[in-house]
Amino acid sequence: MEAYSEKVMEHFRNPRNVGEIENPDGIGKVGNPVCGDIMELYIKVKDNVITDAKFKTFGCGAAIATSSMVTELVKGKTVDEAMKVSNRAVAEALGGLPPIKMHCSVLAEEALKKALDDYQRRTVKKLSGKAA
Amino acid sequence: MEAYSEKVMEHFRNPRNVGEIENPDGIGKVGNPVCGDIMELYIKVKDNVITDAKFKTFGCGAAIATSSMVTELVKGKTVDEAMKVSNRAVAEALGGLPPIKMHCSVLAEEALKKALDDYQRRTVKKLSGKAA
Amino acid sequence: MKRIYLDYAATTPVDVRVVKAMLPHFTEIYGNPSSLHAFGQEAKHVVEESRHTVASFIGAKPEEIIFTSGGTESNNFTIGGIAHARSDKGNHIITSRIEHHAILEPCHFLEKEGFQVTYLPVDKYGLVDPGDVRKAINAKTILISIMHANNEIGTIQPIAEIGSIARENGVYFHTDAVQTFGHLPVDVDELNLDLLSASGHKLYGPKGVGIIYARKGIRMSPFMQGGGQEKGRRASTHNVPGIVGLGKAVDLAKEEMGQEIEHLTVLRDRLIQGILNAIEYSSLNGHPTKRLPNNVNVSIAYVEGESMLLNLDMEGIACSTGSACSSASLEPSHVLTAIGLPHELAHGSLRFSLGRPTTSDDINYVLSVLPGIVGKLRAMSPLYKKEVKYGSVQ
Amino acid sequence: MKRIYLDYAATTPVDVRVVKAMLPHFTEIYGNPSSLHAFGQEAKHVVEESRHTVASFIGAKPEEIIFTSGGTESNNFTIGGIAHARSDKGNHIITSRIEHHAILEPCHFLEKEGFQVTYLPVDKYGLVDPGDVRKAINAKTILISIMHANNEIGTIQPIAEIGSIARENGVYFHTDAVQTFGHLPVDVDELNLDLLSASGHKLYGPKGVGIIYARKGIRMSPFMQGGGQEKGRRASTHNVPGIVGLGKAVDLAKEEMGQEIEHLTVLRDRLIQGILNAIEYSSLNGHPTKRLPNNVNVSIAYVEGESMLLNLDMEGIACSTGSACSSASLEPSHVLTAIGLPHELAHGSLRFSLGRPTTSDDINYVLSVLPGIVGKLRAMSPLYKKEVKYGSVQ
Ligand SMILES: Cc1ncc(COP(=O)(O)O)c(C=O)c1O
Ligand SMILES: Cc1ncc(COP(=O)(O)O)c(C=O)c1O
Repeated sequence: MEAYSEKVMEHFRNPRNVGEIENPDGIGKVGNPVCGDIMELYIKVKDNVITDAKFKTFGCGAAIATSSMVTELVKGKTVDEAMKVSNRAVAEALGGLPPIKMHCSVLAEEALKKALDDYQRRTVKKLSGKAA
Repeated sequence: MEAYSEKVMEHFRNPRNVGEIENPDGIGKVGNPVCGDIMELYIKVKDNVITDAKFKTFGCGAAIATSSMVTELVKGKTVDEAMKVSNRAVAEALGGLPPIKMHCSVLAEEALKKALDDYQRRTVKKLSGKAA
Repeated sequence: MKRIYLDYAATTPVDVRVVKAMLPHFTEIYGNPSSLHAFGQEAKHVVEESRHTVASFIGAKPEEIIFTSGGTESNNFTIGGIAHARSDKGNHIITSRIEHHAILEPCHFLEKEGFQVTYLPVDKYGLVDPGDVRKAINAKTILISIMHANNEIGTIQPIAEIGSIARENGVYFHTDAVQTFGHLPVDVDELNLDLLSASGHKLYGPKGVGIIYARKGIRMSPFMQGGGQEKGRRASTHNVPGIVGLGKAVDLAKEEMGQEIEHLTVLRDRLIQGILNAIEYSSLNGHPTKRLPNNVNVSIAYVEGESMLLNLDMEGIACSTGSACSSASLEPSHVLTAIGLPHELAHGSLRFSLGRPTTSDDINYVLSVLPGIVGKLRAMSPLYKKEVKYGSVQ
Repeated sequence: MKRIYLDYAATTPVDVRVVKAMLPHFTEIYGNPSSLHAFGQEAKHVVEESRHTVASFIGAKPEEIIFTSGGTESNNFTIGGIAHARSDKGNHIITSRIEHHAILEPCHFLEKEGFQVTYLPVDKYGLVDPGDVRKAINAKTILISIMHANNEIGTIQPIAEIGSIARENGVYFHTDAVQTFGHLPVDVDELNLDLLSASGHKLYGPKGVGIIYARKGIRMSPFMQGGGQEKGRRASTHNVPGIVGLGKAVDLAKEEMGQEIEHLTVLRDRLIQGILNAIEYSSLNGHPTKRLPNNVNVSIAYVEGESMLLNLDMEGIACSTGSACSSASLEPSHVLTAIGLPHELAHGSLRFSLGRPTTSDDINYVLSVLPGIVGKLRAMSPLYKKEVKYGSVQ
């Protein structure tokens, strides 16, 4: 295997935003035990801006580091901006990933997209609830 | 290749009976340049006893050592005794030969047999010449 | 930082006495053993001495030992060499699901060429059932290859028994002894072996050298062709320092193996018990007693192997994992799968393999560090949370 | 007794600076480069450093270098690996009659599998005619393998020219550079090479390690399978000290090659002239100038090579011969036969190969000893007697 970058190891050593958010505005759960990586991403949104993001991850060094990085990247971004955060952006922010670990960054992107979708579904629901 | 025995090296270093015999009673020539070994064996016979034996050899260490050894072995032997000197006997007297070099001892036996045959042919000729 | 190497099954340091034995063969006795002159014959002499040492160590004759470049070559050579030399006799090979990839991949390759391969299952401890071997043999079976001890979970197979079944049926029997050669007693006659593979760097010898034992009379297609070395079966200039080093490593093993087994078995069992006691939801992989004296393999539920490994590495402890995340295939270890571990537990495995220099303090250090790491990772793990909340059973 | 090694083409001593570079990798940086922990990553790092050194030495990229166990493996791997990977494209291979057996034997083997192999002739100097290569190419040709310089007679082939013909025709071109790597400048682009073999122990590096250069994009069937090392093309635990040693040997060659070529060329030509002057009926084999700087190969009529070799050895001089008597096949060297030498002269060949430590005194010593040995053996030779008597021409 290729060695991890300094940045990956730094995020792995001190992962940011570990945990769950009570009453989150969006949750994204991806992966399964078969492939060896499971990520849960929680977001809190206020006025269309992501005010908080947390994660729980079962997975390898890259899975933990990408989880940590993606939560860092999206905090303070608008939902639309966050939608544009790609797996490449996560990997780049980490100073690159070994080729066989790129799938971890894909997983992080998917978790984020799912959380954002979840947020949007809830908002629509809330809105239509109000309207009713 | 297997290394040569002490005895082989000793005979190779100081081959006995190198040379030709003037007016020999028997000559045995075997081998050819293709196979890389050529032996010429000369014998002098008196009262059916081999009184002298000499050789000339183009060939490897084993070829020279077996030539040397076979001349030593037959000197003083009767023609009948000499006929029984086998390639194994030559190889054994040399403390053994590497397997791929056993053919050299065969060559030495053949040279001896040829020289003895030659001697016997000449004797028959001489006798029949006398008889005539 | 304290650095503790517990990955001796991956490779060992070379014993300083081995290095010392090798040194003259780089710069002084440097001839090519195929050369006729004194430089060559000196080199040839030490190669043959080493061959003798290795042979007598396993109850074989010197001419039954072929020097190779390592365990992988020995395995590839044996599988391909026997299959191709005996294809007129049959096309069926029996092996197990938990062999090293250096056995399994050549077998897969032979399948493409039309050979038939039976991959025997193992029980939950990783044991092959000799009865299964017997049942699998048919008229076309030309080779059985079952490893002596597994490199991941340490389980030791009933080799003598399988060997006698092979012999009864006139089938060649090979064992991959890479993990046991120099660590456990091996006698080719007692174990009913026809062929055996071993590798230098697993017994404090050098990397890049190995052996095949092939019982007299066994024909094998050559693996490398060219210079006619090793009776035409394995060409290439002999790796003289490597071969000498292997010989010296065997000499040392002969002397020290007995006390090493005792020493390591005690430490092994302390580490196993220590982990099982200190860490909830942890379990031992492999057989509790039919096990390499130096092998500890545990699954720790709800956490993934590589992240434990990296955390241990950050604390100076080197070990290995069967997690998919450390392999290019993204599949967890075929061995852990074969013993029936669910994927989560296969992903959460750690192997600590002990060695001659391992001390009681090293074990204590691991036991002082590991629970904290597991705790930290479980706090991050979405699986742990649920299991603990909903009280699911392991 | 004075001992003079003049068999550097068979193998070289390991340079002390190379040994020094290797030493820490036996006992300190001993990890397995496939391991994820620090011990493994340190080892991986030095392997990649060495790969980089080797690559840049021949104008290649690091990922184009595959580490092997030596020249034989590199050759066997290339011939078999390309043939099997490209068998859908064609089944024809072009090589020469004077290749090393590590090329010829795998080719013979492929012929049994249905491949077609053209063995190009050479001229009396041992040169392949690039025109012959062009003529031999057909629609089914998948590989051309012509050695850079011959190990017996030292003749250097017109590699760049042959390479450009290969390229024009879209055929892969391989060279066995075992005798030139580290001794002559090699640039894979200038020489139009796609593949190249080299071996550590021919350039003052360790035995048991070699390389293949394989241009990016070239597919080869793997040679050893198991651990996935070398991008799945050559499994087995990396021989870290060997690989580091090879890298160091390349570093030294890079610095010292230039002056070594000058130094050796002078000594070579003195030895050649000295022998031809001192010994009647002696002749040079190989090309007078397109020749390895360290190679002297002569035929001495009416005497057999092994017996000269042994006599020289008794005087402390180590050299080699192409005589049949030193080979199991009882055939004289295929190279000497290919350049048209009659059997007698092929049997009477000696190769002196010079090396970095060779001095002018060494050459003088050979020249002082050899004529006496030849005289003694000719006195014993039934061929000499006749030739001299009947004045036959050589
Ligand atoms: C059981 C087993 N077989 C084969 C091998 C391969 O040996 P090597 O790496 O020396 O080629 C190993 C170790 O890597 C092993 O543990
Ligand atoms: C031209 C050539 N090719 C290949 C080889 C084989 O190399 P090795 O002995 O390292 O396998 C040699 C030397 O023996 C050689 O001279």
